[in-house]
Amino acid sequence: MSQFEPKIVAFVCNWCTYAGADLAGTSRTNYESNVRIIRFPCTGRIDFMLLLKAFQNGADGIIVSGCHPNDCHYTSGNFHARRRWIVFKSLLDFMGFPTERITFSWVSAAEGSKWAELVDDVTDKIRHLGPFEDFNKLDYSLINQLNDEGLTE
Amino acid sequence: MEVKNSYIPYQVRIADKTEEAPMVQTYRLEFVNPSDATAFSFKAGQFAEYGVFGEGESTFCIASPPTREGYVECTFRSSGRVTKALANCEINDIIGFRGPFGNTFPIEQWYGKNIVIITGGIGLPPLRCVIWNILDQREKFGNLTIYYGAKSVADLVYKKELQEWKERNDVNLYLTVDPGGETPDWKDHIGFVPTILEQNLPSSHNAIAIVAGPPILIKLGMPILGKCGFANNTIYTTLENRMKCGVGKCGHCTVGKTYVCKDGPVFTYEEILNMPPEY
Amino acid sequence: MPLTRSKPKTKKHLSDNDYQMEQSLISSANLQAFFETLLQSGRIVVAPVLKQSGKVFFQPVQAYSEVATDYIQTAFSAKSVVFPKVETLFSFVRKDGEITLTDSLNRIPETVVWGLRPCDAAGFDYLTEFFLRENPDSYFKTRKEHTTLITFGCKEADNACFCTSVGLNPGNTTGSDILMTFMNEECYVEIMTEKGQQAVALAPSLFKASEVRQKDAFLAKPATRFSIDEIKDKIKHAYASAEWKQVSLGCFSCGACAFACPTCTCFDIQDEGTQDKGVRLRCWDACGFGMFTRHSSGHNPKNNQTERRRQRLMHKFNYSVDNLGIVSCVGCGRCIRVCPAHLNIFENILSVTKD
Amino acid sequence: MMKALQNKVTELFENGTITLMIGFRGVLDKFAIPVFITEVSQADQLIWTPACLNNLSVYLHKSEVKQVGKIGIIGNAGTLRSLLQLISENQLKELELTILTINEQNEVIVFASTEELEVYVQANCPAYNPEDQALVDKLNAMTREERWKYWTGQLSACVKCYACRAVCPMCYCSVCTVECNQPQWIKLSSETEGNLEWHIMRAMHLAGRCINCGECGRICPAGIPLQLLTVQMNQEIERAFGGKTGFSAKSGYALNTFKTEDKETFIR
Repeated sequence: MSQFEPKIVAFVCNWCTYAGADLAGTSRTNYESNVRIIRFPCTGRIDFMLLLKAFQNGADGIIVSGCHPNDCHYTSGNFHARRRWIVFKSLLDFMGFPTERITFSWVSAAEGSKWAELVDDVTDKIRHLGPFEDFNKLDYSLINQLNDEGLTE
Repeated sequence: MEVKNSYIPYQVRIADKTEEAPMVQTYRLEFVNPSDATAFSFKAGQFAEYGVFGEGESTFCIASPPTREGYVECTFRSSGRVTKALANCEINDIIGFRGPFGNTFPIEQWYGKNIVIITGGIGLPPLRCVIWNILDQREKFGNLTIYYGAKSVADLVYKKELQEWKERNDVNLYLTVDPGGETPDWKDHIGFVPTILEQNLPSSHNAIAIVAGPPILIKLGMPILGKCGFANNTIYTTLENRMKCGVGKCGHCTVGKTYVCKDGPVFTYEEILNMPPEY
Repeated sequence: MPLTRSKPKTKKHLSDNDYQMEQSLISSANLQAFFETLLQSGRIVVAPVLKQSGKVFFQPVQAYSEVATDYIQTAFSAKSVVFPKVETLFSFVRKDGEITLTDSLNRIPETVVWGLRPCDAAGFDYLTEFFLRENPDSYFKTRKEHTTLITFGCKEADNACFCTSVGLNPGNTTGSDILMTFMNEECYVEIMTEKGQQAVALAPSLFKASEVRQKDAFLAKPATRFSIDEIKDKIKHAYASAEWKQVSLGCFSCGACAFACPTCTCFDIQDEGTQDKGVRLRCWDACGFGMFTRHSSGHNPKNNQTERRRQRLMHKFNYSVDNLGIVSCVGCGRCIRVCPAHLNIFENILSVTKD
Repeated sequence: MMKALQNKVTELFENGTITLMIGFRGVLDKFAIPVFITEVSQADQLIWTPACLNNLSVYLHKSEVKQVGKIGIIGNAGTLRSLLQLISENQLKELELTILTINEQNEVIVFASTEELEVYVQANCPAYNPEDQALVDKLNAMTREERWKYWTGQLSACVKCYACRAVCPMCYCSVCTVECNQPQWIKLSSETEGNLEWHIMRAMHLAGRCINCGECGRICPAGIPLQLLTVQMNQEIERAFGGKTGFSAKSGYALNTFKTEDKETFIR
């Protein structure tokens, strides 16, 4: 049986992590090719809905990465993003979403090797976790199926 | 008895695609399987739901006359999600077509009468079907007067056909553009359609009138026709309301107790008057 | 030159039920056995279930123990069995320029709805009139043919119930296949249709013959709030009443009343998926929403809450009477209980029709 | 106590401070229904009972209510905190309306200034009600899979009637993301996946702004305890960034400011 190859989607900021990934490429460091990179002007622009959309369209793991604090090209984009990630991660965790499938990180333009390591780590972790099917296994019954287990008194 | 599922569309292929005005397209559609083409028939004034699978459905009138066999045409402006997806379709793409829906203009009752048509912007396509229907059997009708205007010269739809109608001697066409929309070599009228109508009042003797287009044109045009002697039941209009199902079930198009898709879209001014002003 | 238009065929009033077939008796103990026979017959049995939130919902059940017993009314009506909140009209696949459409009309299961109230059953009767009389809806028709309705008369009513004001009563049989009324230790069973007979025929031994009995002593007596005939002709000229603004100021423009209502039939058609593979869905919609009538040009014929709430009440008590000949409200009171502001439909009707 | 309220409102009408009073009146001797009083004679309809739970501040966004002129509003604990949060989000100018409440000693209070309102709210209104706190703690004690099963089970019953959005005073966007269909951010159908997306988006847009009046969970026709989502959000924000919502007229909004030294443990 062919080994499960996870689909990883990376939301990266253009000035630091994208440049870091570029550096990893030009310096010929090879790393897992499961990652699909989406470039954003800044981590502050990465909307939490995009992460949900990625999981819905078949992503098994997500990397969100941008400039280190105080390095942001727009001075405060990553600070806003950090607050948003703290709140969003706690909401997903509270709703029982497997938040270990989302990895947040800071990768600067000089850290090509850190980027390669990050992608290898995440791909390896997701390969163990297996494909993300929680969304497809949701019940589609036509009649209201409100089930209550879990919070019984 | 076998109930026809009114939500499964015919599959139609885009045979021709012409750009009428900025963001306004006309599609000529042919049925994919011939048995649909022979079974399909419609009358002037009816509309249909044109759907792009995966995006949704939109409602426009059938713009080609029933006297022309083998194809249907529709004209639309791309403003919403579905119409933008429709505009991106290429020739030979397959889209969904559900219809014909709604009632019709009583063209048979107008034999021998003079016809006055007042419309604006993309209100012309539903009436183009009526105009060609009349021109294809021109001898059965009195004289035909058309008042048509748009925001600017570029916004006029069916430019070739407008030219053709101008040259015909059995049609007198008042063409106008809103003030400021004219181009240097524009020779026709300048002004809003209701003002041009007031400057050249049509005679109401043995005549019927059709007003269609944006709600503002209906609300302004009808009283003017009333003033020059048109009885309320000789003025017709086609109402545009939000529609989804087309068969009088989904409730979007209601004006009072009337379902515009099932009881309309063609109404006389008399019926419009005793409907609540919700269109 | 009058245009061609279908004249509304007047239908008998909701409460006329001249097609009673036969009656019998079943002991309360045998009721559970009858329920289990229905379960084993392979049908999906939908019954009211009490939830932790204290509300009761219709839901497919696997055992008699799950069925709620002492409740007045469920939060949502059972219309989702025949008119689901989301229904796939068809699915489509586009492969190299060819499109194949498949609808799932042939895979609709046999369903029994257990524990309806007489007002819900009358709601099903209205839905059948609305969906099947003109341009019949094949999805509704198939689901309704596969559904058997077993109704229980109301022993008690709360102050939001007003079925007696719209020509119904807690023992009404309209729309039900079987109507059961608890009488001390037994259940008086009225079998109304062939479907009801087929259901009883699954376990005939549980039923005993019985003479026709009077039910009134065992049924609730909800107060009558208005006379429906008086309202029907007064509402004709209530459109311009100044009360509409005052009545709808409290309305939040949500869809709770329309989605809980057994007789609200408005829906939206939406596509999901991509242009290569997806589904066309029919989902519940409500005239209370601002987007319901908004044109893509932004023009909205009903752009404030007064007009939308007026549309809802006029449709139920006036337009439905003109179009189908019957009032499309069954007086179940769900819209009062479920409304976040507890707007009261019969109080509003009275205030807009007072001269 | 209700007589005192009615007299105070009559007095406010007579000295011209208000031309519209938003309050409660009793209906069917069980429900308390919001009422909009424009004449002095109607003031005797006003009641004040434990059934007066609606958060009336949501009506201040309705254009039909705003054009009536000088507005008076009577508020329970949730309403008062919402008014403070709306003032801090510049939706209400300082005291363009007359705010009344009734305290435990059944006295009618009319707030002269926002500071007086802040003092009263800080003294009398709890941030979270105990039952929600207990349910949130119980949910946090469950394993991830159990929480996922619980929330997807609950949200499968959501019919997208949007009552939770309609009753929320903080949901005042002119065009909600749900109504945008280019792109279709949130699936329109009320299947579980679309409901999950909708409620995650709603909770995120209310994080740090919601004042936990609990109306969304109380009025949900499907009985889903939606208020737990925003109680968890606000407690997380309080732990991570400090500050409570709805207790000051200048509390601002946690997610549109930042501190360089915000702490977190999961960013690599």
